[in-house]
Amino acid sequence: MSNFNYTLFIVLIPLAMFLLLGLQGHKFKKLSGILGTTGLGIAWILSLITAYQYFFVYGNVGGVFKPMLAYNSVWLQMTETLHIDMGILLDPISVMMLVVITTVSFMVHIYSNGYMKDEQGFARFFAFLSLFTFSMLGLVIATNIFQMYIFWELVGVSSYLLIGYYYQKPSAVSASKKAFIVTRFADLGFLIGILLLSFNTKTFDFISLTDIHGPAIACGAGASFLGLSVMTWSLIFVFMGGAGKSAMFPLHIWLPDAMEGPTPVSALIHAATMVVAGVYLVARLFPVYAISAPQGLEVVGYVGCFSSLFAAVIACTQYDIKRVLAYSTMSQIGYMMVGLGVSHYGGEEGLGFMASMFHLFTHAMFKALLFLGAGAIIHAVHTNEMTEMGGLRKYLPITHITFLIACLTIAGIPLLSAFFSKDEILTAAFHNNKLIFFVQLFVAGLTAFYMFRLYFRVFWNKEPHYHHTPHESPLTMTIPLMFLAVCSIFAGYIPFSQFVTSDSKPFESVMEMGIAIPSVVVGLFGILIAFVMYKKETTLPDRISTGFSFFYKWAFHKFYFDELYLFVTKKIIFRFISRPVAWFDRHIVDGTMNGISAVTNYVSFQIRGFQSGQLQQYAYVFVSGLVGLALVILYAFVK
Amino acid sequence: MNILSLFVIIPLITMFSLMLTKGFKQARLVAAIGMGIQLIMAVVLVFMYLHERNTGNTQEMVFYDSSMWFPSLNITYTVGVDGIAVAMIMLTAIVVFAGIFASWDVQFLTKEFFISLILLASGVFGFFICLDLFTMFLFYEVAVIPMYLLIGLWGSGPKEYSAMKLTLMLMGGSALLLVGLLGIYFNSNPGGTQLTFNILSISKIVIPMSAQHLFFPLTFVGFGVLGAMFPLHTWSPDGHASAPTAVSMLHAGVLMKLGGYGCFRVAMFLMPQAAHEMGWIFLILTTISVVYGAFGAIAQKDLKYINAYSSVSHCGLVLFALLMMNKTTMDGAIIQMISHGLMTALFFALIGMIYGRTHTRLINEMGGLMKVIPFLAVVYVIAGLASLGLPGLSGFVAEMTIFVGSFQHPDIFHRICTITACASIVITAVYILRVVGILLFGPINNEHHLHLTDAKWYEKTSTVTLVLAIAGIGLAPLWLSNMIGDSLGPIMTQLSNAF
Amino acid sequence: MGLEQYLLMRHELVLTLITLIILIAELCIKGDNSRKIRPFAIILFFIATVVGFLPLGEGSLFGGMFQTNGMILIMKNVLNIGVLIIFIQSYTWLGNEENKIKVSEFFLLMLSTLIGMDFMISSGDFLMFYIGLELATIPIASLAAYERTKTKSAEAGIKLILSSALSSGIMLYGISMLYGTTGSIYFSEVAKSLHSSNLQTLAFIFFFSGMAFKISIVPFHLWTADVYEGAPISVTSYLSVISKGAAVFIFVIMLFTVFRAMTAMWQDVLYITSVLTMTIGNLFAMRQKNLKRFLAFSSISQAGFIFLGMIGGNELGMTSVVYFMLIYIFSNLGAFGVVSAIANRTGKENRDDYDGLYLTNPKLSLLMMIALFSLAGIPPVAGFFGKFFLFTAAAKGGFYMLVLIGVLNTIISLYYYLLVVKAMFINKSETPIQYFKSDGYTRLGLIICFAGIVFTGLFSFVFEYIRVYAFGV
Amino acid sequence: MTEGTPLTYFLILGTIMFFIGIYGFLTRRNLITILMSVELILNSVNINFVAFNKYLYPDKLQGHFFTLFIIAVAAAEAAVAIAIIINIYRNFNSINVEDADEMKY
Amino acid sequence: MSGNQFMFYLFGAVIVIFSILAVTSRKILRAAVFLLFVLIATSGLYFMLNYQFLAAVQLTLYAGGIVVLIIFSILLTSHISEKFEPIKPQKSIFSALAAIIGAVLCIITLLDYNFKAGNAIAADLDMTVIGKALLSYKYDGYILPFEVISILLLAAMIASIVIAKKIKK
Repeated sequence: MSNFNYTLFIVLIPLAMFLLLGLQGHKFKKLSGILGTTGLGIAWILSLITAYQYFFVYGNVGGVFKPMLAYNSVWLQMTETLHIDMGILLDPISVMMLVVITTVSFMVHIYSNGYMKDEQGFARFFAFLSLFTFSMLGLVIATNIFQMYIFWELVGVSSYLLIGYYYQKPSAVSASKKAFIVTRFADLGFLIGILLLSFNTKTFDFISLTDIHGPAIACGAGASFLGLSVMTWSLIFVFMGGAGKSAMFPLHIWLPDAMEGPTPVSALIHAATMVVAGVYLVARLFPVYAISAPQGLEVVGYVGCFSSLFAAVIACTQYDIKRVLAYSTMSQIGYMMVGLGVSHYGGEEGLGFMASMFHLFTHAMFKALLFLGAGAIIHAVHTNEMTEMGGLRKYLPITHITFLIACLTIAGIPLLSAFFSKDEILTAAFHNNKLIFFVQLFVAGLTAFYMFRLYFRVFWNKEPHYHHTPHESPLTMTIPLMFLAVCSIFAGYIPFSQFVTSDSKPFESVMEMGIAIPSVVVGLFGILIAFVMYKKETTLPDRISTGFSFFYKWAFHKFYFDELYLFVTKKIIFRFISRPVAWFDRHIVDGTMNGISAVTNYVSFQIRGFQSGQLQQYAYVFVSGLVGLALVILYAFVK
Repeated sequence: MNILSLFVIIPLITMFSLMLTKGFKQARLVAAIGMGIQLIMAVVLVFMYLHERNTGNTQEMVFYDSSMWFPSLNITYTVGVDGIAVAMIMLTAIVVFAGIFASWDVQFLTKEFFISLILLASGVFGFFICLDLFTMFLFYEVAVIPMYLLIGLWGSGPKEYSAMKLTLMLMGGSALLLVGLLGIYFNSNPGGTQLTFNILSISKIVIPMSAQHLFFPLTFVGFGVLGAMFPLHTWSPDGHASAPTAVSMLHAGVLMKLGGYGCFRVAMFLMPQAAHEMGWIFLILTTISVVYGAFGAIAQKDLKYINAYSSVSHCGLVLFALLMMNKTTMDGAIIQMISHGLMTALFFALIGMIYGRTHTRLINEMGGLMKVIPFLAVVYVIAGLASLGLPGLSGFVAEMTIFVGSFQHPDIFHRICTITACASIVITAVYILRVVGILLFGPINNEHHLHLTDAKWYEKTSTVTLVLAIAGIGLAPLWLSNMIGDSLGPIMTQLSNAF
Repeated sequence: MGLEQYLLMRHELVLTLITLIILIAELCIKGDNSRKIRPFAIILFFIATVVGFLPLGEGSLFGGMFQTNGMILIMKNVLNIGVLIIFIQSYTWLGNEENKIKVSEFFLLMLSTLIGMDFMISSGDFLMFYIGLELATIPIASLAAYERTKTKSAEAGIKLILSSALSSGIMLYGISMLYGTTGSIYFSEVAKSLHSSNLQTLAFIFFFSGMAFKISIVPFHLWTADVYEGAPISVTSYLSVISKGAAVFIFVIMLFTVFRAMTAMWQDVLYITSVLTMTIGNLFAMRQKNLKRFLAFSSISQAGFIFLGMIGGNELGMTSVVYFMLIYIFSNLGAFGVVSAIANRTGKENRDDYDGLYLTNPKLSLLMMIALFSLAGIPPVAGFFGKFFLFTAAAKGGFYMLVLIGVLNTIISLYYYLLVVKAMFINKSETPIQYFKSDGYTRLGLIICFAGIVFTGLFSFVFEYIRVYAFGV
Repeated sequence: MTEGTPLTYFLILGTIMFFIGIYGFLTRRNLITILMSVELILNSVNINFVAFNKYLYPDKLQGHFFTLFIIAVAAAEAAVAIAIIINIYRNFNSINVEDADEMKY
Repeated sequence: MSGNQFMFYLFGAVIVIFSILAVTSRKILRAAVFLLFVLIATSGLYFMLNYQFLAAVQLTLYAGGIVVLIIFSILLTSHISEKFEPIKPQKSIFSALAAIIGAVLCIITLLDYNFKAGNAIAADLDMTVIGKALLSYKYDGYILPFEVISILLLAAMIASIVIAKKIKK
């Protein structure tokens, strides 16, 4: 075994950066960007080294990638068996995630140096970015589910802070609030899931939990509740947490609003890393899901499937480019969920798992690219609305090319990375669940359509009147674009099944042409439609939208989910629970207390007549009191 | 002399020195020095305690000392601490220290203010070091009564009403408590002759069940009033809202903990059988407290009210955890007390500081303060995050310990209560974020607030002390948890024998 | 029966001697110099108080009509302390122009009532008891009417004398029936012949109502407030602590010795009346604006608490009753002392007049607060200990419900005590009572009270000392 | 001597007189008449004492002496009471008990 | 009906009737005179019971002393011809009710009780016995109350003086 102690620094460097920049950032001014970037760069290099050492040097023991504890110490002892550790678990998926996170984060850091240049709170931005990176890294290397939960929450908070970066903008504030509360609600499910799980298995530890021969998985056959085993329930609850973070239906509503944050943040958090935490969570517990709670896994699959369709449909109608991308993210994560949902445990049966992780990996690259590209566009034209854009290709050449690459990638054009990953998800779906397969195929088409709708609207189409000529971004911004474009192109060639599989045993994956071809065709078809509709300015889109006016309206309004939530929170919770509770407290509970004193006062006032100042009345009370007392004592207390 | 007695003597000396001071500058300096020494003593005590334990002292209470006071009634002045008491003393010392600095600006009758404040503190310290029911009760009341003047004289809003209500309700609690204590006393030696108030001695015997059925509820409710148990919590919102900064801090931060600590140390420790039999009633009430307080907080407009209801919720969680009656939850309950003590003190400190600048506590009348008073705003956010249970801050440790522990209870009723209580973490998030959003973020909506000044050095001292403590517990909870956990042995034995 | 045995009557003899000395001195002092009698009387009485503390055995004289023991001695000493404080406190008031012609009479009457009380406490039969009681009452009535130009004072006097005449008449009727059923007026013989027949129960209740009148127990209390308000403050404090204290002492002795056989019955009586007393006293006290009247009702409610100590019938109860009375003397005299200091200076007696007092007269306010807290039973001042032990005594007898009612009543009482505290500390006033410096005697009196309030509780030897001599049913 | 008249007759007579006195105390307006009612009460007690002594315990004279002392005390009490009443008369110019209600509630 | 019985009924009737008259008469001086009759009748009872000394004291101190005192004070404070206003019926009814209930309660309880006359021999009642008892300090001796009551009388005297004393101008 190798000494992986240095991995600790991957986590600690961002933390140190956060503390440094957070507490003393105002003294560094512009330097803070460079500091933060440098720190992340070191972490990135360390991650790459870790990946190399794990995958190629030490990790593979006898054909299996063993999980390794690089570091572990007890953080909080709860019961004899349940203790929260803080540690670093290295196994294929965590190492992969380390690479993904540090890569994207590093790129975003570089990019932000340019993008955020003129912002106030420059240091604060980098501090938060570091905090986020730290939390996200902590999440992926968690050795136990509770450590994961801890960093999960931290991730949520950093996301909150970053979404609310423009804290003077009310929309940003409410978006950040919404994001936090919705995910918090989901985390409640996560927490309950953890409680149930840990109660049954008596452990938080991932290694013992996912040990397929271990006692934890065997617990699955335990007592049942409403037809599902307790284990299944607990995993469904856990998935609720994942669904919240990963913006799965119906907990997705925070994600589009989260685009209020600065664009690099959207790229890092709300596209590449944090939102896949849910996927990662399910993948982490995959053996438990697959063996003990297959129904739970089905739920994951269906939720993912529906979310991806749902999001894709909405994406087709949105005009805010970041929102389109946000729904696209949601849709793509749906894919990943589907991949997990249709997977089984072990070997080739675990194709879906592998594919899902693969897609996660490629998605991180191209989606970050898309967002950063979008950021560059916004940077150039100072608007998010695609209706106010057009013909940008000649002003922003680098952005244009990299954006096109990303669009092609997401559309699943062969030889680009997402083609491979998406294709494998579809393959796995095809073998396990035909319904999901066809839906996903359709979504693939939709994806291509809405991405190219965006592409054509922005880079081609009619050029509106710009206030000032858009210009290409500085190098600090274009370098990450180019780097990520390269990644998007070539990431697909990594033989993923050799490294990341459901049972950590490498296997050979083969491409099934019977599935690859239809998906490509569907993708191309989508591009074609988009080309027809949006290459030049036509009335076609309007006509179509009026043709399907009802459906279009619903989709445009995101199926009124925001309104529904608003109704639930504002009307039900605030007006029908909180207000009444507050009222009840003031008037009933407090009223009772005040009432007691009021009654006392009243009585006190009423009986003052006894003290009339009249001697004879006193005597009368005296005598009648005496007689009364005598009567009571003699006759009421019968001896 | 016993080191523990110093915790009462130092405040007394400080109070006497305060009487001799002239002018508010001297007074606050003396107070700060006195309570600074107290804080140092508390730290020393922690180390001494840990040293004792490490050197193999396995007594239930260390630094135990007992001297007779009223021989004929066997009332003694008995002191002794275990890990829990040490932790509570530490908490108190921190909060009082922070409280002194938070009230650096008090210039109206400064001397009297600090004397009352320190008198209150000495009551709290005395309560925690004592092991004799009589002296505990004495200190308990000593701690409660200065509240009246503190709120009435230096408070704001409907202070007279609130002060009266608070005092009377707390005294009402202590009325029930008194009967409970007497009941325990007269049942403290079945068959024997010598009755005792000594907790340790009483814990060795089994109080007859008929007595327990009568006195457990009395004692529990008695302490529960101070612990803001539903529906006896209504002193809390008004009281806190009207109290001056340091008093809110001390009261919510420390005094309310006397309730939880008392429930734990007296009601449950001495009457475990009744705790088992009757716990469910209070469990329902505390579960309601937890959720109810949180919902109540959402609808409030005044910062202090929000925090007061939040305290109801959090303190409800303390009692809730105690009633779950296993080692983990008890551990969690104590940590929750400390955690809540620190963060609510921080909250009140900040609210006071903000109020001192903006002269309003209605959140709707403020906005965008982050821009003008970034330090306070950031600390406010930290406090908020601690309150909603962010990992790395103390609240998380406490809540999670409680939830995990509670869930170990196999009974379905307890499970339902647990899950209901868990739901509070979402509601907490809602109201905390609501406040933060309105208060600190967004545009500045009141032009008077454009030129506020940020925290002064003493305000920074006050808040940073608390933040450090919160983060310290949040980041490295193990030592605290172990210190508490080691001391839970006797009560756990009591409770498990009670089955 | 040797002469030295008469030393058992030391208290009474010394007091009588002082009375005579003052009487003679009064004859010797001419005209306007009568004020000089004040320090003279105070010093004499101080000597008497000290003499009272000399150790003494127990025994009985006059064929059992006079009896004394350690407990009785303590009781007398407690009363002496109280009277000494009252003498000191009334120094200033007696110096007023209108009072100067009857200074020595004030002392004479006070001392003679004290003699009456001492005889009453020491009495071994109903006759001595009755005469002692009357001796303790009749002169007080005239003292209540002492300020004869004030209508309130006259009204207080007539209300006191007539009500007390009625009550002693009723009490005598009860005593006559006790005599009829037991054949004796001697306590020891009565105790042997009691057997809880209806007639004896009735007799007890008649007797009780007379005692209850003196202790101000509801419903026999109505005279209290008016008399307290109308009488001069010194007399009011005398009535509220000394008269009441003496009655409490003899009553507790009689309950525990004479009526021992009827314990179950008188426990019922005490139960009912103490609940009524605490509650009604509190309810009335809540609304009082005049501080003397306010303290009157507060003392009524305190009387209810005292019953809590008696009801258990145990030696702890007797200890705590005596102990409580001692503390009560300090606390109540402290409160009355402040009221009288202010009234002498400004003539103001209402609560509203006290607004903002702390800012002008901090020491007086603090003492008042401490005294009120002591009355309310707030630690660490002595009242807490007193009340706590009363409750303990009741709880020992198993009267938990009564204790609960009692402690709930302390909350109401706390409410109105806090109202005064609020007036002094919190309320603002346009025209606060101006700062003034009290003279030495006033301050001395207040300091004694302060020391008593603070230290009586904290130092347990007082309690333990009383405890040694206490006895139960 | 006492034959033919049972003790209870005396006692009933005493009781009736006692309560007549009480009634008088409760109803008369004039302070002096109230004082007279008190004398009635005391007198009825005296009858009780004397009767008990005579009928039941004639060997000792306790009731007899008690009565003696009650009479003496009653005289003293009446003297002081009358002094106060006269003082009231000076202050209020009336000895109506209902006028003496300056202090109440 | 023996003479004794007759005497008892006579005195009893006088006492009851004049008591009632004394507390109801609307002329104050008459009331005082009725009271005098009651007191005299009471002393008659004492005579009847052979307590001559007591009866004499009753006559001199009570009838002679107190009533005279009362009549003096009446003369000082009232007009003889003045008639009281009638009592409010409410007041008189309630007072009567209380008195009657009390009386009935007492009488029932008294009758309920079984008084047993001892067979003790009646003590001799000549003046020497009374005088010795009054001056005896042994059991059943009354020197102490005798002395104390002297203090009481002294105090009462001073008390009266205090009230009556006038400020010298």
